[in-house]
Amino acid sequence: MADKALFEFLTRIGDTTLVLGHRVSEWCGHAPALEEDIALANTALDLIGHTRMWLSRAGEVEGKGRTEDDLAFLREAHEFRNYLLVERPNEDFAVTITRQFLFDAWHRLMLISLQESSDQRVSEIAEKASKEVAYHVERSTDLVVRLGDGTEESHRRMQHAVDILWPYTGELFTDDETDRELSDRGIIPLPSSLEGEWKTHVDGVLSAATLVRPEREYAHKGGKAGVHTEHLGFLLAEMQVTHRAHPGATW
Amino acid sequence: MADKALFEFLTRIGDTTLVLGHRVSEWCGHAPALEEDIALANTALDLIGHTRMWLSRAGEVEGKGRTEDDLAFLREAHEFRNYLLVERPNEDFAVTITRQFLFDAWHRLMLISLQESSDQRVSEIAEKASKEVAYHVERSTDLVVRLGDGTEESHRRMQHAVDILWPYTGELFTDDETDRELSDRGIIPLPSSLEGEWKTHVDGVLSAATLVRPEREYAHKGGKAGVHTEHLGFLLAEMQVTHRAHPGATW
Amino acid sequence: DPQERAFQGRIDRGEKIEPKEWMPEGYRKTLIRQISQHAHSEIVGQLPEGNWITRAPTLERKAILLAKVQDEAGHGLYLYCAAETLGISRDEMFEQLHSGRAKYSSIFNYPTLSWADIGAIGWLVDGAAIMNQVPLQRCSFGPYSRAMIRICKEESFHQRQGFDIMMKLCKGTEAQQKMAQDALERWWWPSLMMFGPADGDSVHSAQSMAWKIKQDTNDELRQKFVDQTVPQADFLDLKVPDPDLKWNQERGSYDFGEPDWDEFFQVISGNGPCNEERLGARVKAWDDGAWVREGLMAHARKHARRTTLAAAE
Amino acid sequence: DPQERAFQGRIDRGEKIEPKEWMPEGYRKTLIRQISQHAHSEIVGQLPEGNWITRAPTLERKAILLAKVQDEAGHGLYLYCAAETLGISRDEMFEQLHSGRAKYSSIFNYPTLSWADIGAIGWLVDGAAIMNQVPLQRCSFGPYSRAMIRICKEESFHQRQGFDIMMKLCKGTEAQQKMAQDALERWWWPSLMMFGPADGDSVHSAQSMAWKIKQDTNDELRQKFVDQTVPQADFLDLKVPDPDLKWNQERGSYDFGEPDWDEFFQVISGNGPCNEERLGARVKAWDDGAWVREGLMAHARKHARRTTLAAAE
Repeated sequence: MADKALFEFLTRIGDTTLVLGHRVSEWCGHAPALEEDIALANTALDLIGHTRMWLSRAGEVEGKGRTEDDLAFLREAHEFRNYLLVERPNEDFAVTITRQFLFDAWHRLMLISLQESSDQRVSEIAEKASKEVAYHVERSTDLVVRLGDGTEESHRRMQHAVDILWPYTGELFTDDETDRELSDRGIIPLPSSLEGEWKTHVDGVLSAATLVRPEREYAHKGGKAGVHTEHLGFLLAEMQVTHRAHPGATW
Repeated sequence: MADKALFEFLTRIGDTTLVLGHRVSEWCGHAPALEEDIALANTALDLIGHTRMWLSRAGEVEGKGRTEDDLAFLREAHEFRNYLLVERPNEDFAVTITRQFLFDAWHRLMLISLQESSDQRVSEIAEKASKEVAYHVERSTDLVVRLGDGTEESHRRMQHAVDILWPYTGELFTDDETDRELSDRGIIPLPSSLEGEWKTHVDGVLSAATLVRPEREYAHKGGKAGVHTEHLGFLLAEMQVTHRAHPGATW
Repeated sequence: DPQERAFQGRIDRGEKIEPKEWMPEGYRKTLIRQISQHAHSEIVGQLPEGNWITRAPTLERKAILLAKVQDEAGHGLYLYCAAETLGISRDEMFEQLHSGRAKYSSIFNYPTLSWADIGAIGWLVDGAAIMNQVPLQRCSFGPYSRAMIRICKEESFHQRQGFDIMMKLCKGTEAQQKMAQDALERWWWPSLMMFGPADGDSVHSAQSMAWKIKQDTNDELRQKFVDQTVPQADFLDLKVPDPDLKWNQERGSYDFGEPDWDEFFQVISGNGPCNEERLGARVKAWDDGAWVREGLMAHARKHARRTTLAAAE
Repeated sequence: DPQERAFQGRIDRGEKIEPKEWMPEGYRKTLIRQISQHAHSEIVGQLPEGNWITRAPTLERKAILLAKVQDEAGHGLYLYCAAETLGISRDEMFEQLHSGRAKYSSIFNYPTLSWADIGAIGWLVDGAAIMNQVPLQRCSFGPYSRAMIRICKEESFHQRQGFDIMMKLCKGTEAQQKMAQDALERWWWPSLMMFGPADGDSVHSAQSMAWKIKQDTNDELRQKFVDQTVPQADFLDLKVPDPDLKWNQERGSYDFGEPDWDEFFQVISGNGPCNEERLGARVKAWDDGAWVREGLMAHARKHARRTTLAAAE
């Protein structure tokens, strides 16, 4: 393979936006307010747009002729490289928005850094995606603050969301061999290098939201290596069903 | 095709037990009491057992070499012939048990009648299945009575279940051309001929359960002709995913 | 009544009526009913299509469908705003929808059972909607007219996308072609019913036409739709499920069969395949979202109080 | 204490202790802890396997898996009954499970990620369980011993079914073989950890051995398991993920590497991949089922009252 490490990275980020886009799209027509229906659909749309760029590029880098759709619809769960955080179920609006916030804060920093990538295509995609993600982070930050510091119930739900999602954030900042190789080549930042700024941002927002960051240090890991939670298989069964039921068809 | 009408009937009954078996199996490990975990798994197991007999036979009758698994895992929603009642989601235990009761009461009568079928294989399968179904109907009848006439909450939930499921029972007693042909040939009873006895049984049980049969006469239809509810597609996506992801594999 | 006559005069001269201006109560009520019903249809209409977002067959189709459903929510928003100018709040309209007092287009009580249904909805349902809506761009009520101009542009875009889905299917595998034919068969009659009952059985019509809230009769629009759509079906090599359908050389139009009005009135009265599901989903979304709306309002109140306190220091 | 000495004498002679007979409090407590933990493991163990019932690749495999999960619930039932003879109720045991005070086998905190995991669980996890349980058939406490005899029979049936799944996969397509290898890699170490910490770090062991509640040490059982399983992996043409694994001619046994005990203690203390999911699912099932259990009890009370009234007439 032309560039195994780069392919790996491109599926990590592309699968992550794909899976999160799927989760967010599950809200369509079921959001707490009409404005939220629109905003959630818009976020999902942006993420699917990013996915198309990342996975198309992954297919090119791999050089086996796989398209964005081959990668999205014809791989099994263990071939997916998304972070575990984004496959967590929506549960309620609190979990959905908190997941989005924790992710957006990382996504923004990652994309800013990727704009400096030595790989031209990576930097171009990052630049395009950055504009939308700047808006995502603004929106989810705002909602976290307002719902954290809202009613007693909204506060309780938001704190619960932070508590259950927190153990899935550590994975965003782990470095492995692929990361180190690509970082040495100037293509991506070391994930661990983003942690400080992320924590500063998150801590500030949580504090404005009167929410408490959990003490617990334990981090679930595995997504980057294809070891997922039990949720991903069900998500993919649904996502891939139409494509798989009609092998070779065009749409 | 050797016997299109018979094939049609065999998929109607086989798909019905398959889909209901799937729904019931969704409870595994999540039932309200350990005894119910066991009983629900047992019911699902029986239904999947019946499915295997019906669909294997359907494949033989069709004469194109399709196996029970080809029929279960490689057809799309519009090719399924199950009644709509059995694809209704589990929701809570009240809906699950009420759905089971309304179905079991029909299933028992249908199988009793099919034991007299002029088609030897149909009558053999019906005889085998009858013994298990006699137990199913006893169990679901008993639970409907106990929960209908239990607490205020259990009564309320059971009445709600009867109300929302009732419009899906009418389809069990509709006759179409296939039914008329097979009935003329002595292979199956006319579905409509089972309605009287079914209603007597159901009315008796509902009354013992202090539950009220809804007045509403409207009946949802379509399952027998392959026009389903939106639920079936999702159910099949999950049911078929492993099989479809590995075309031609043996397990 | 001279005021009413003057009002009618303005309408007859083609003037637009604006929210703050005098209008007869009947005009206001009719518009509120019609605009809110239209808004509800956009909102409920998210559900049948939203049902296939997670199962779209390619990423591009997924993105297009997401954008479309987002547009529909946006249309809902314009329309609720237009209705609000008539003195009803969005929450009141929701309440009417959730309690079953307000209607939405009965077409959305049919299920989407395959990917082809997404094509068929774009092609037929949006096609019929546009047929209904184009004249509404000239509606006498200003805000409604302006909302419709914006909406119609997006709708015709959606319709082309729907037709494009159908084209791909009809040029595709045998299974895809069957899927397309099956979708046409299930959506054809419900689409014809979108224009409402036959003229003879239609209430509200005459007054609405005089007020230029409505400009064509149900049957006229239905005929237009058939005349436009049948050649498209021919082009797709799909068979319209109407044995009575044939070209009438004399009229320069298609003759076609009678929809099953029994089914129509059943669906309208709550007995469609998905009435309970659709309304149930909206009510659940609303109820489950109560804590979010309350949380946001509570925060806004706190924030306002803090700002006031800060200003007072 | 002569009573304790007499008790120990009976055990040493191989007599069975029955529920109504005198026993030391420590013996009773140890058994309650062990039997209920075992029962909880059967119940929680339904979840990882139940996760694949709806996605089983053939109807036959679906039926076999359903039967297996049903058996596990049945084992739970025998074991709760055996524990109840020691003076604790099933509801109390559930309460201990749900509050996190009682443990269940940590193996069930790992996810089932492919169909091969169902094979691997049958082969490895049931294999390890049988290794643990066979000696328990000779346990000094009668009800537990009898429950284990029944359970072991079914478990070895399950193990064969699991191995059969693995065989089919290993003779199957390349994707199936990879799936099998991947499952072995994920389940191997957790299976070795099922025998508990190394003998040096194991509490409770000496007393339990004297009481014949336990008959082999953790390390002895672990060695037995490795010696039995490695040749099976070879037969399947699968590679055990242990670089230190090799046949030791002298000992007539395999040498093998050290499990990651850090991970073990993490999982035990709540930080496994699925701890929250598993316990959460059981608590939810219990809470959601409260109205059912209350309904059934209310009916029973009404029924009893009616029967009494009828008898009094």
